[in-house]
Amino acid sequence: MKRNSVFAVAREAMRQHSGWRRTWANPEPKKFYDVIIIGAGGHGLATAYYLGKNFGITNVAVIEKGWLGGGNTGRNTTIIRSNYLQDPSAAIYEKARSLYEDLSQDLNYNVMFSPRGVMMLAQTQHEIRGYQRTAHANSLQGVKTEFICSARVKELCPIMNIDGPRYPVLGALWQARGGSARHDAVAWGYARACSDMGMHILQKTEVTGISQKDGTVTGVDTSRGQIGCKKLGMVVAGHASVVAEMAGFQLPIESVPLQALVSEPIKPCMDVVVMANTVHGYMSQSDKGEMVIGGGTDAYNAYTQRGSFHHLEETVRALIETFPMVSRLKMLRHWGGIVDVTGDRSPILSKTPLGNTFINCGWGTGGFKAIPGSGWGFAELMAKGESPLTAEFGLDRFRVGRFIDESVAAGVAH
Amino acid sequence: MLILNCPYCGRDKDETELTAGGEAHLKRFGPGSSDQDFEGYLFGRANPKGLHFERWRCAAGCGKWFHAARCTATLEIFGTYKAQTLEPPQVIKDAITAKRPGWSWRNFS
Amino acid sequence: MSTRLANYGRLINRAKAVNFTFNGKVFNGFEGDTLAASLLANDQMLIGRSFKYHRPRGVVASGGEEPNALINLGVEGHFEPNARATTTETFNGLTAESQNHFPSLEFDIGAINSKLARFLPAGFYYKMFIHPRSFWKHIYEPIIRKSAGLGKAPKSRDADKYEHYYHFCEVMIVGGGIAGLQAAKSAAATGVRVLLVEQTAHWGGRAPVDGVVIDGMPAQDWITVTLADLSVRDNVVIRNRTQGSGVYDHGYALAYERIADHTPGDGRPRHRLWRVRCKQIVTATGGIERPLSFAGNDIPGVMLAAAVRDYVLNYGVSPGDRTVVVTNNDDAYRTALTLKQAGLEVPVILDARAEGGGDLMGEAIAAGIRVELGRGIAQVLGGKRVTGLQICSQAGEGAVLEEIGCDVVAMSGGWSPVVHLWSHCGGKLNWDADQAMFRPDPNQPPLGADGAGFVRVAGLANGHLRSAAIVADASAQGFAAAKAAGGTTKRVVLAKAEDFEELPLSPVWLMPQGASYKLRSKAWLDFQNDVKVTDVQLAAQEGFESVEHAKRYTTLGMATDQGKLSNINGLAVLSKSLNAEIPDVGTTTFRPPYTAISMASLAGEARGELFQPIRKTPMHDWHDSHSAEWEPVGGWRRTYAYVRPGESVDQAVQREVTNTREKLGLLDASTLGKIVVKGPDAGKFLDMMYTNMMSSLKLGRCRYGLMCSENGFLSDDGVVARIGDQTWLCHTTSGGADRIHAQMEEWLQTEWWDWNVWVVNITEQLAQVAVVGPNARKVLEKLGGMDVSADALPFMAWADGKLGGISGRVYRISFSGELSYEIAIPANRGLEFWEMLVEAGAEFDAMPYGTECLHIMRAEKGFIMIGDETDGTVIPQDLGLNWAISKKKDDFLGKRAQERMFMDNPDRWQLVGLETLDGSVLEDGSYAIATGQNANGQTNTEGRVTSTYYSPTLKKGIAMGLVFHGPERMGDVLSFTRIGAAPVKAKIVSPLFYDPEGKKSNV
Amino acid sequence: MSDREFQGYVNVKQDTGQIMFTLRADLSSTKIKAAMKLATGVAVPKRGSCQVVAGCALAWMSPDELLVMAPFAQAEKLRASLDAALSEQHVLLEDVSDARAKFILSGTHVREVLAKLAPMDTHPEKLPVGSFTRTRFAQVAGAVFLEQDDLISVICFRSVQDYVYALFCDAASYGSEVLVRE
Ligand SMILES: Cc1cc2nc3c(=O)[nH]c(=O)nc-3n(C[C@H](O)[C@H](O)[C@H](O)COP(=O)(O)OP(=O)(O)OC[C@H]3O[C@@H](n4cnc5c(N)ncnc54)[C@H](O)[C@@H]3O)c2cc1C
Ligand SMILES: NC(=O)c1ccc[n+]([C@@H]2O[C@H](COP(=O)([O-])OP(=O)(O)OC[C@H]3O[C@@H](n4cnc5c(N)ncnc54)[C@H](O)[C@@H]3O)[C@@H](O)[C@H]2O)c1
Ligand SMILES: Cc1cc2nc3c(=O)[nH]c(=O)nc-3n(C[C@H](O)[C@H](O)[C@H](O)COP(=O)(O)O)c2cc1C
Ligand SMILES: [Zn+2]
Repeated sequence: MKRNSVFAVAREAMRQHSGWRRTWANPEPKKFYDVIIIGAGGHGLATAYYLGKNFGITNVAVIEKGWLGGGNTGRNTTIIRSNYLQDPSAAIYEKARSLYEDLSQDLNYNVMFSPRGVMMLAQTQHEIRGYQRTAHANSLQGVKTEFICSARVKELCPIMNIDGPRYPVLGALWQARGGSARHDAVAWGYARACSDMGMHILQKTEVTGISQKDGTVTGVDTSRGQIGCKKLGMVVAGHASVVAEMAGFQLPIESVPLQALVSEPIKPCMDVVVMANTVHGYMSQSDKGEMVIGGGTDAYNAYTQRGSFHHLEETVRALIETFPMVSRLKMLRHWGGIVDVTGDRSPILSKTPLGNTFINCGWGTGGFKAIPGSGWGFAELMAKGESPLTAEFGLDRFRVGRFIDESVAAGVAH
Repeated sequence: MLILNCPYCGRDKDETELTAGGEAHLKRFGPGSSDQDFEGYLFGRANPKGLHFERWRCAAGCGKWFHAARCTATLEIFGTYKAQTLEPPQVIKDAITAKRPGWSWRNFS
Repeated sequence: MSTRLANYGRLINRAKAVNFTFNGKVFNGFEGDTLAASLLANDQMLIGRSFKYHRPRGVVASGGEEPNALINLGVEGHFEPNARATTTETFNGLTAESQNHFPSLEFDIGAINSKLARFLPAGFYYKMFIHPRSFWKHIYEPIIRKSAGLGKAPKSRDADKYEHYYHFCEVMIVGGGIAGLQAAKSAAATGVRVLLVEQTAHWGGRAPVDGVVIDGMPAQDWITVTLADLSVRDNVVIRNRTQGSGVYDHGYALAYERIADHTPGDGRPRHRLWRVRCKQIVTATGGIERPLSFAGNDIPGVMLAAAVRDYVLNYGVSPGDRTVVVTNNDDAYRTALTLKQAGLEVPVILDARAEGGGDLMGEAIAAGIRVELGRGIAQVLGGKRVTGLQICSQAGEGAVLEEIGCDVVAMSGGWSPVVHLWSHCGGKLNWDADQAMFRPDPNQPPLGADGAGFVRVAGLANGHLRSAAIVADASAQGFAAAKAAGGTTKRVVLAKAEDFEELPLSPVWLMPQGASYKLRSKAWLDFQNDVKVTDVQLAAQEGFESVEHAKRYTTLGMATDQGKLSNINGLAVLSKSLNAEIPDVGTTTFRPPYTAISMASLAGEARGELFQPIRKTPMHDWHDSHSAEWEPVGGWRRTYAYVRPGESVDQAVQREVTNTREKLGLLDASTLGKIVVKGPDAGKFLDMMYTNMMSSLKLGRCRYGLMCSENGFLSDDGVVARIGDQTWLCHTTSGGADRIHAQMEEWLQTEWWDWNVWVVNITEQLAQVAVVGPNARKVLEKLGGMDVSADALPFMAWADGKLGGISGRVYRISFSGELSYEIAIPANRGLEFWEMLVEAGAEFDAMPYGTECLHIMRAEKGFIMIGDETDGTVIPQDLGLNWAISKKKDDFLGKRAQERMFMDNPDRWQLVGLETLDGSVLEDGSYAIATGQNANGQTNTEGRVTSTYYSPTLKKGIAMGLVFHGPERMGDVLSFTRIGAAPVKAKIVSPLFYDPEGKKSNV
Repeated sequence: MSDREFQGYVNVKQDTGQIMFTLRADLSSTKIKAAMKLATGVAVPKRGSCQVVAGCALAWMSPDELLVMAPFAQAEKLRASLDAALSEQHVLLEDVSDARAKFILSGTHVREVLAKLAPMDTHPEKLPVGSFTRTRFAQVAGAVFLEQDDLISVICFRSVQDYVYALFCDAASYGSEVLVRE
């Protein structure tokens, strides 16, 4: 594969860009792979990438029913942060965040990781205490965060209304090296790198069944025929329960729509990512100028990638209260994804009741930021049977009562 | 934006007047039950892509809990019924069969 | 030059001139103009700059599909960026500014990007700026970000008002063209309720400009008659300036009414968002004309053919003196004929079809217009304005046959039905190869609650191009919708329309067919986002084969027009590159809103005062007028502290604590949840709800109780009083009342429905005041009316009676460790009672106190607080509350959960008191540092602070926390984190810091 | 509570002259029905409606809940007769007069003002005079009683009465007429 660089672009500019090759191959499926990953979202692709890069496992297929990156990876609000409260979460999200720092170089593909800073507003006494607690926890977890005062909030984000009157901003948890990235490019960059290693990304190929022998997986049925494998990773987010059922087990997961919207593009006016959990809305400005806005999930199961309209109304009213200028903008487009929410709102990276079969799901409303770390840890789990990054995220926790509950820090988890 | 008919007050209720309550017909397991049963009760969820039975409360309304048979993929409603039952009533089952012959959900079919 | 004609202008009122400014210059127009029409009338063709290359941009369309003519509209509280000049009605005093240029519209430095275009192909970001790493953050990204966006960011607060409206009907019809009007007529005749919305200020759509005749009348007359007919019907609601914005599940639809955009400041709401619920929707949304892809098609002066016609006929504006028409279909001939009739020059019609068109072509030739068949445009000439063009053969590679001068190019690539609303909720499309368009597939409609289709499409939107077919289709669709929605009449209302015979178009996706790379790299698809034919081809070459990938890689169709002009052409280029059929490549997903709608309309009335309800206690206003520092608690506002002049909030809190401990404090406790539980099975029920045994509580007595979730975690606490043989009153936390009440109802309705228990939430019926401190009894005795002595009313008892003439219930309970009474009185007398206490208490040094004082006092006593000591992961056992967990009961909510391995575990952190060695206050949320690190390199911990305060009573920092094996480690010293400072040492002590024997409360 | 009034294109007025009781009881029981009729002189209303006799109103809240409303003057007498009539039954009767606030909307366009805030079909055929229903006004729960075609009473919780009053005043303000039915 041709290396990307400014020189490559300049050279190609002189010959009508005729030298650019495919970003990833479009191969025919083989009969058998050492590892099959179901789901070519960010997590599936990153898993495949680190299987190859860290463990030399390259006879891998990533099977995708639609177009790669078209699931939640392609429709999220791209907030990246690692200021989580609980140790296991902080570990995997910080691993991810630190990998994001060098991802463009590692993949030779600009994923536009933009550490512009993420702030989570404290608008009640309770939130102040929650975020201060997180700041303390982070200081021991190797995660750089700080609790900042409202004057500093205003300085970092001048368009914000910090005076209330309803919910004056009392301070914020600030992670300066949090930010965002170009979501599609993350999927494309990983896909390109996987394809380079000879892995197969099989798009428009739906897994419809899972075959097993003596309690161990042997392969998958797909819309393009049967494909065998030694090990299987299920990384299908909103469809986790559907695929798990093919393998004969049930998950502590509910699939619900989560929505986002963008405004029309305006000149830069906001350099940071802001999450306001009391009023429930969050916003950042993309490199193109739209305000990217998200809010809450639907309360009932659905697989529609749409969601109910009133959530958008709630989100927008919250944002107008927080950023009065939003009132005079227009909503350009809104859309939804299907997020996989677990019983304790934390992800599952685990062995399963089926032999040689692993599952990575439950990232719910907040897994984009985790993609590199999750891929790293899950690849290790699949290759070696265990990983310190994933150890606490096993399915067993729901049976024994060992939850990883992040909601305690007054937070939503985007 | 769902609209469901509340079987108690008889009104068509907008989704924003209702509270969703998750999967219906879960059996409660208390002290003495196995870890597995208890885990299933608290966390194991059918979460199907298709026909589902779920609980709703007529929150900004008569306040009553009721059940709905709904498709999670098309959002079609097959019927709503009162919550004081361990199993969907036959009329609901028939209504589903008319549209989705051969259906099954957990132990019901 | 573009100018106002002396004739024509069916939509303008020449008697009413209006003045407006553009970039500071004063222009005039007429009432009824759109801003685009007014600007063109003043020869202002250049209106803005494109997104990426800052290319000059002028008006290309005449409606909501406009990608180019976007402006900063209005000032201050009425400012709006990215307003479309084509859908902005001109009014007196309007101010507009062009966007996305520096320093000026005419001279824009950013236009250098255009010169660099070849270095900035689709996806160039992804391939560049990779090395060195730090350059991205510090150099590249800031530059990219700086050039982002189009309109200015608004600065002032919105000065307008907005509202919502819920509308119910059987049939909603979107689009007020002849199809929509006819569908409405047909549906209305069945008697069902019909809502008809039209986004523009005018009815009738394209028909009047296209010379259609219906029922023997000119279209305009038919429209007038039809509207009159509809307006008098009770069952019809019609609205113009109202866009059908989105179609959602179960017959929900949004309509966006722009009430006062053209009359700002007249006191009416600016926008109204209609939240429609209907049984059937008919979308009669017409069509959008397609541009053609030829080099230079983005130069100002290149316009859609129908738009050129609209400007002439609707507004009496001629976009130019010499217009070349380029087309692949008959409809554009109408434009040539119109221009000719208006006395303007049409040097040539270039028809890409080798065989040409039908009757309309004949008319054009008869009118003396030169028609060239099989011809196209090699390249348009000009910079900020068209100056001419080069003609080539459509079949060739662009060899120039002739150069011709002109100032407008009217292009038409055929029509695409507006299928957006059909598609929003899942309606599928068919490819109609003959007409080269996507049309709704009637067999795959969006499905409603009953599983049947609930959207139908009528007219041009349904793929019918000829008026006869359009009105026939509309009659049928309107009728079918009404029938499906319960309409009863059997009569279909028919109409008959006539227009010219037309020959089919011949699809042209690239002009000329074999255009060279150089030409293709100047052939625009997405005018706003600067996506050219070569960009889509590059995407295909690089493997972005899915149309969704190509969209995201090139940004095609992601601009403010959402690809209304560009998508179909881009899609065709993509399919060609992939050697695939157009329907196999498919479209991108259509998402609401149809065109952008104001954020403010989404919020509706919920702004300012009405942003969210504030729950107020009966004494709220008193607190407000006594300098309460507010704290939001579960929808309520509670007083955090009453800050006196010259005091800091902290000082106020200290004062309140000391005064309450030493003298007398008054707390408004009205927000406390109060739930009455009654019935033969009420005791049994409460034994399930609480971890304690409540059935055994004696009449007249109170007991502190705990509630857990089924998952075992502590969720609420409060005092329960037995107030009757079968009746209990449960107090909950302020934030918990509604939740606990709902949970009780839920268990009773869905699990134990055979138990005889009634529950009523009486939280708001009662005001509650805590009278706390050594002087508490004195002040109550002063009020008089009942015996509140220790004998008559011992600790943890309650009694009914009168105090100061007001009936109430008095509880001897204490959350502060002081002598304390909580008194519940009817809410309507709450304020009176409170003021009475303040007055009577004056001689005992009564002072009101707030929540922070309450928190400190309870912490001094080691009482837990839900939300501080608990966070959803804590079980009562962690907090040393085993005494409140009944061992006798077989079952209660959370019992089974607490038996699981990780709950029934001695290693769980447990509640202790903490005291720093130096008396300082531990930081909120601080963690106790243990030795070593875990497998992920994180420092180990052995506990954390749950509450921490400076105790004015003990004059030092006190804290509570959860610590590994804490209660067994009394006296151990731990090291606690501080932010930005070295850890601090604290000793494990009993959490009972103050009056451990409880002597003060039990007097 | 205050007596406040706003004149817009619909009039909004607070009504503080009412007492209210909540009754939890099985409304399908004939004993309960008889007892209520005896105590109040009003028949237990049908689902979704409210019955008024001589100023005393019984409103259907749910299959096991009634709202009893009467003028202040009748408070003590009514309470006594209710207690007496229901003493043998498994019921829960609570005074909620202070927990609720009531507003009266009057004018030709009352339904329209209601429709700005409540997600329900206010067409006279769907919500005839005599209807009583619980719903939502913007962000809070409430109840609606269609007393007459041009007179609606709305009931909400006491703590949010200022919000609800402001909501209706805003919706009724001149200039914001929708006039779907003129
Ligand atoms: C609106 C929205 C906003 C969000 N905002 C944020 C945010 O700001 N920050 C953040 O960190 N996270 C955010 N998230 C969450 C984040 O998007 C997800 O957690 C993350 O993208 C999940 O990635 P994934 O690879 O697991 O799943 P996906 O990207 O969904 O990939 C799963 C893939 O599996 C495929 N698949 C499913 N079933 C099958 C089958 N049977 N056969 C083959 N393939 C199959 C799907 O087609 C899909 O491509 C947001 C999510 C949404 C919806
Ligand atoms: N012969 C041809 O090639 C050709 C091509 C195009 C148009 N036409 C003519 O156009 C007319 C088509 O009639 P029609 O009624 O189907 O379409 P129309 O375009 O005349 O009317 C559609 C109406 O819907 C409105 N609309 C569109 N989207 C809307 C939305 N989301 N919300 C509210 N309003 C919306 C438009 O403003 C327009 O007034 C006929 O007169 C036909 O002759 C002919
Ligand atoms: C971070 C982000 C920014 C986006 N910006 C735009 C935008 O500028 N214009 C646009 O049309 N869509 C934008 N979208 C939305 C996409 O067009 C699309 O709706 C979304 O990826 C979901 O896909 P779908 O609508 O095809 O289902 C954006 C999406 C994301 C996640
Ligand atoms: Zn109901």
